[in-house]
Amino acid sequence: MSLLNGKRINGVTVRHDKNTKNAVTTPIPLPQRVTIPMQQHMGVPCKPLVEVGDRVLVGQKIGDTEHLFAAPVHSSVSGEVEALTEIVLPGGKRSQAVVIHADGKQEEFPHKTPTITTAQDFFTAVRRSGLVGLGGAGFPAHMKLAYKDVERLDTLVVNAAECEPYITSDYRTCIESAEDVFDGIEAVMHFLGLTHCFIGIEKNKPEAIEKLGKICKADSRIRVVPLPARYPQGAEKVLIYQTTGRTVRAGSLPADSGVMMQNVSSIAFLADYLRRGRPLIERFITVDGTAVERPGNYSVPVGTSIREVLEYCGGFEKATQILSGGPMMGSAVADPEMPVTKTCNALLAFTEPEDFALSATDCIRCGRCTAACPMGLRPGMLEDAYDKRDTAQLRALSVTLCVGCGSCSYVCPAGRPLSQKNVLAKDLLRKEGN
Amino acid sequence: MNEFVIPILIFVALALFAGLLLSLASKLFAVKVDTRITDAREALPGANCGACGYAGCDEYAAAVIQDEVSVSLCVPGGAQVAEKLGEITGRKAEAVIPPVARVLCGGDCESAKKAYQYHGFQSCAAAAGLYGGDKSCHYGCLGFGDCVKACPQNAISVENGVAVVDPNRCIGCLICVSVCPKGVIAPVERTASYLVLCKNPQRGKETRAVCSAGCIGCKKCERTCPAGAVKVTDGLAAIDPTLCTGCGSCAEGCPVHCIVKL
Amino acid sequence: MEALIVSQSPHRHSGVTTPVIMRDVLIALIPALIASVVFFGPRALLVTAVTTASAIFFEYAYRRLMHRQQTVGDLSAAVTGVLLAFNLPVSIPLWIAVIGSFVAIVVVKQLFGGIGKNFANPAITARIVLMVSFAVHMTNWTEPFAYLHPQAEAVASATPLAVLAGSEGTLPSPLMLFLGNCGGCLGETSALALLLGGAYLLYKRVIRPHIPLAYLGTVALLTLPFGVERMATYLFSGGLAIGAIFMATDYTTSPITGKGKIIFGIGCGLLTVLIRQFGSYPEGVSFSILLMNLLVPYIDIWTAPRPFGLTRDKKKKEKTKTAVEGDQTPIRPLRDVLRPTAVLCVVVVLIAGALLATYRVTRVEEETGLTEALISELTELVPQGADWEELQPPASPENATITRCFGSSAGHVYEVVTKSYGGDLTLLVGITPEGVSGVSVTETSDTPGLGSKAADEGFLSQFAGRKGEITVAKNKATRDSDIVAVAGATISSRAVTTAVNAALAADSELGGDGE
Amino acid sequence: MREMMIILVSAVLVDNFVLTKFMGICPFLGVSKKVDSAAGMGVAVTFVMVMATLCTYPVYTLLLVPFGLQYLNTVSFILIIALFVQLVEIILRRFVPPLYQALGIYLPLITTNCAVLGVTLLNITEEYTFAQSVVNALGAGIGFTIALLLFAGVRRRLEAANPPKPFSGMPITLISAAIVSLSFLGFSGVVENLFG
Amino acid sequence: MKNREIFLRGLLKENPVLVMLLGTCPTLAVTTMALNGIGMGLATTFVLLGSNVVISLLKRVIPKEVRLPCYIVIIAGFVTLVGFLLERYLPALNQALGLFLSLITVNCIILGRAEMFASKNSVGKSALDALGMGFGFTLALFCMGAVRELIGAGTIFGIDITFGVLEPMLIFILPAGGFFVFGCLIALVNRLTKGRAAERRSQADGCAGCPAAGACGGCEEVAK
Repeated sequence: MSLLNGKRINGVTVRHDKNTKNAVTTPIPLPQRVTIPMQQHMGVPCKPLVEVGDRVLVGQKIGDTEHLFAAPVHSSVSGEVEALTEIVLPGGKRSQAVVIHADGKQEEFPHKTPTITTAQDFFTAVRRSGLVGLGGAGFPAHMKLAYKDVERLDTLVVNAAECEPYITSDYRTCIESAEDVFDGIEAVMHFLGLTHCFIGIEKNKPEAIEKLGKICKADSRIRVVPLPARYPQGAEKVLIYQTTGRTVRAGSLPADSGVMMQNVSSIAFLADYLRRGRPLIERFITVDGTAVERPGNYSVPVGTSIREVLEYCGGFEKATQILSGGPMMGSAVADPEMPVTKTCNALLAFTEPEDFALSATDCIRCGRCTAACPMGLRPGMLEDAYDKRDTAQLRALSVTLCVGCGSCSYVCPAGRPLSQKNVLAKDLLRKEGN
Repeated sequence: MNEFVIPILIFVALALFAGLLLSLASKLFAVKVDTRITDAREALPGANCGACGYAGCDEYAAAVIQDEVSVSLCVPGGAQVAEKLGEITGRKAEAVIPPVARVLCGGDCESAKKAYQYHGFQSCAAAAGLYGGDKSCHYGCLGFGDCVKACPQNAISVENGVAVVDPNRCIGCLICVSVCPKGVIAPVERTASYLVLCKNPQRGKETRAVCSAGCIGCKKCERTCPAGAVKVTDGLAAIDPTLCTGCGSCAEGCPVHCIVKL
Repeated sequence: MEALIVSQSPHRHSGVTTPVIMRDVLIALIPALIASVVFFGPRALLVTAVTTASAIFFEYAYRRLMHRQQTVGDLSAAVTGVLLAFNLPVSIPLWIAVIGSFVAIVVVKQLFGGIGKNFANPAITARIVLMVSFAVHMTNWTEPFAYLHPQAEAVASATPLAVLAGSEGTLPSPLMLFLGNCGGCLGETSALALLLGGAYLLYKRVIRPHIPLAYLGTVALLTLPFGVERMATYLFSGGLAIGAIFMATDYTTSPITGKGKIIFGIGCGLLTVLIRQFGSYPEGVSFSILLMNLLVPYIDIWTAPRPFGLTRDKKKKEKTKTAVEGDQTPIRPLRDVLRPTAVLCVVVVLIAGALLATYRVTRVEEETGLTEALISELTELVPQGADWEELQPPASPENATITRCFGSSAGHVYEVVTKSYGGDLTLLVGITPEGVSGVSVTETSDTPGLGSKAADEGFLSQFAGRKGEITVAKNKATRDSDIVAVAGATISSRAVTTAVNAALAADSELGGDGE
Repeated sequence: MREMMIILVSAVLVDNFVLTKFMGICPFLGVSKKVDSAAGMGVAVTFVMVMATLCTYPVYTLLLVPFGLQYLNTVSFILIIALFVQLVEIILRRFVPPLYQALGIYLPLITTNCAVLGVTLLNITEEYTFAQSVVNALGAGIGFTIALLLFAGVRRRLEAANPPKPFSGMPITLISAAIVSLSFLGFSGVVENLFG
Repeated sequence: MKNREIFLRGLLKENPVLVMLLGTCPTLAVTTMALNGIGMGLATTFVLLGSNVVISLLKRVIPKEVRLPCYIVIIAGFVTLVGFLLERYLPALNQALGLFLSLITVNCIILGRAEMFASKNSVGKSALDALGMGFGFTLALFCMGAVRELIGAGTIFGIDITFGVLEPMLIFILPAGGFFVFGCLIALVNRLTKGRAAERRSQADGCAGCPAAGACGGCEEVAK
């Protein structure tokens, strides 16, 4: 971590495994059908606007809700609505989904390029584009713009750190659509009246740093900040601190300290949307892992089943574990028929899970977890407090600050499920009404 | 002689000084303490199980005396604690028969199918966080023993993948009901003789696909029950203990044998 | 394609597990093991093997007996075994080493619940238990390379620390000390081997440098005023090297955060110097580490890391002013005040009266001077001495004071008080015309097990029949006026001798031998 | 002055009242569960020890010795201590409730505390002067408090330990006390040499 | 309760030292030798018997305000009595017990039994209870003394049984050994009485076991 702005933030060194660095993003063949879930974002689920039998075009809105805290969903194929089913989301909740049978014509819906003059227009345009945080969190992008006193925002931080192993989709965005990134930054800074912008990229991506640096030289307000390759560099509070030196106080939003953070792919998509008005209907994902014969970066229409994508890359038969996202924070896939959603930035298939032989033994108080935690918490004591269901102690140790990066479980010599229990501890506090 | 008298005099003086000082002080500075609270606290079992809804016996004792709260809230204490509290506060003790906690799921390892191989750590709450648990049926007991750890009376054990409650150990504090992430544990009257071990409201075809011991809502039990105690509401049978005569015809009739004699 | 494997994130692990760490520690201990075999011969290997094997066996047996998950696989028992072996002299009887392993593994670690649950360092505590229980065996140092010429009878040499603390012996040069060519426990002498091991541990990130640097730094700083050469001797002698690198850095018994480790190291350094400089035990390392182990819970609280972005909001101390109103019932004089006081008086008077009466009955004539017990003791020291009477104690020499003197038909007995290692030492010295007829120690505050050894008959009987000035020799009596000091307790032995000499001088001054 | 220091430091470290002289073990084991209750008990015991010495020493030298009643010292000392402790408790309960809340509950425990009576009797057997016995009482109290706080820290660690069933509770606490008293052995001999 | 029950209870089921955890100070301090253990045990039994009898005699007479001082003076009286007897007839034991002889006054067992039993029961029962508790105490001290002496000094009642082969571990004579043996003995008793003692003892930690429970007001804090 750069020592220039004071406190060194904890973290762990993780093997990068960026094998698909140089794989150019290529589209996969059109699937026969797609299943578009109504809940692909954090917030209120959408309601389907189409019935069985309707004909939909590519990019046509098929689900929305009047709530602000939601992102509309659009069809990624042209075809006929086959069925309205239900799928189980990774967190265990269920969500409605629209199954569309693709007719292969891929007829585009007549998109209008949005005309934007005021910040409010910009806000409604972004909401209409269906854009959510593409880093994996899925926070509706426009919500960050709808902050109560937007004037306090003065800085945009672009997250291109991509500290998860294997994933290179953001890296490819920096290389393949660097101009879009620049235009996107200019648009955001223009409409929100921001004064400067930082792009955080880990040092293990020199070409991206050099390319973006060259392009962004045009605007002096933008600065590319190379950061040490140390997990979890991409965590929101960590990256903001490393690039702008501002500490986001506990329990407050980044916007409270005048900063807005966006993933580099979100910014690139925003630029493309402002030009063509085409909503978010496809994702650039990295497909890799020990079971995949043809690892690489692919652009996949939202709703394609995971099985189809992996079969195309020759990684389905031998896979015993499939992850959606990276090995550190990604979620394991239970049903391969589950569709690829807006928030998925990678699919990894393994012949055998990496931490297969691990079984939990007694904690030896070695302090490695405390040294690894970027949020300065004490995972060992948090686990004790959770085992005793001692909510007062959990609050005293501020478990709510845990960002779930998994560094503690990664380094624990006894293989104890530390970050896993923090998730349950936060549920316990929420159930008790913290 | 004086060698005998003088020490005695010294001690008399000392005793006088002590006696006077002490009795005066204890009288002048006495402090009023409501002894009834301490008596009430003595009467309570002291397990701090919280079944009465208060954070432990001390609070419940104070509540009984000061806020005139009902004397028969102490479930583990049962009737006899209620009586004692009644005497102390002079209020009548209503009879209280604690319910029994029951796990409404019969889907053990053989009958229930698994959606995936769970490799996380042994906790229902943890497994429930991954697609609702490793069982294909979303309403069944996951069998990782969160309730076993939480039960103060060690009345619950996991047998063949499903949690089972031992009725004579269960004191009806119902801590397990709130701990279970799948909400599959429910209070059942102690007098009930038959029980439907399933909570899956899905239609027969879907239930049968995920578990061979799940209630498929075929309404056979509803028809065969002479006392009309069984009612099938949206795909799930339920027995009303007050009407049930314990004849057991519903149990024989059930094609999937998910109705069990207690 | 059967069901996929699903678990919570993260799905990757660093690979560094407890057995891997403990294996690295064992590897780091190999240089010290080689050094111990080089300096002290193959028996060092035997002692290490026995200690480690018994440590592993005790852990295995305990876990089986208590039906608990078997943890022998994590090699922590092996590490404790080896470390304990390095804290024992090479000449240690094997059964004591096995007792040491039992104490370390069962009592200090497993009884508390196994790895991670004990608050005291097993090897250090076991060393102290053995040091206190079998002081002689634990302080029986052998010279390096003594095993090469087995026929020479084993000569007990003093460790550099003991020499520093006062007993005679040549002080090896700091270089020799650094290499390990000096007396001491089998694994602790060679600082070079230990530093090599320490470097390996630092490289493999098994330990962090905070504790060793803070510990050795503090000791160096505190001993610098005595001169660099003296500081080097201090640093490389005794158990400091093994203590700072291997013992103090034991995960379970040292603080978690970096700041905490530094405080821990400084604390250990201070205590080590304090105990080595002033304490009665020559080796201060084990005590200082154990004492700091006790403070670890508090250090962990003081140096807890502050969560990111959490500003220190002053905890508002809610003042619960529970007003307590007095019980204003009127004081009924008779019932409330007089009756209790009267009862108390009666009780006290009764008791005091009874005691007075019984005291008068069982009064023991407290005549000053000689009770039967004292007379029996005196005749023990001066056989056939009869009709004892107390005399005026003669003038006492400068290093001892003669508090009482008794004369009898056959000789005199002098009660002498002199300063010894742990404090005052009082003796009764019987002197007859033939010379010293008997010596008995009435009160010693020397270290139990070490200095107190100078009070048993074996050592005191050497004084019998001596007339002239008595001198103390280390191992063999070279001059005829010599007596052999107790191994490891030279200071106490010398104190007893000065007392006897003082008695002899006082007796001759009293006009020859008794009438 | 040197004499005072020796008494003070030896009472605190070397022959610590709890760990080497074995006095006051009951409250030592009972109250050291929580750090603040340990501190409360420590302060209360030190306060009572010093006050008890202030009361008992003059009674002994002025009343008992002239009349040759030394053998009655136990009875009179314990009477005075009991009287004193109960008085303090009553006054505290009435006038300073928060302090009573924190300290008061330990006061009755102190009357039956061997250390308090032990200190007063020790002052007599060691033939200390009045000033020396007060210093000794102070040292004893501080030593008691240090041992209590040290042990409270250890017991915090014990909460995480899981000893076998028969050893859980008091036996494991006693074994920890054994290790703590072992560490205090290290201080033997330090006092005399420290002050020359 | 039948009389025999009162007496037997004191020996093992409710042994004052190993179960109720009272009187730990003398138990650790004096038991370096089995003989001292027995001596202390008998002296305490004598005082306990005397004080229990006298207190149960006077139980209606002594008013609430001065209860504690009266009890303590009675107990101290008996202790001094024992002191005279020992000084006169067993000087060696007196020398060995030393300060702890007069510390019997504050021994938690005596005040505890006085508060909890003697002040509520008849003289006969109190005497029996005193004997039961006294012998229980002596038994416990004897065990402690025997173990510490055997391992620590290799002697039984002073007779050397190591025949020069076995070497005693001196640590058992030191305070550390005392704590350790005491802990192991309690664990043994827990094991024997199969946990029943464990429940009562966990209470013993709290107010119920504390001798001054009667005298002190709200003692919930101490329990927690």
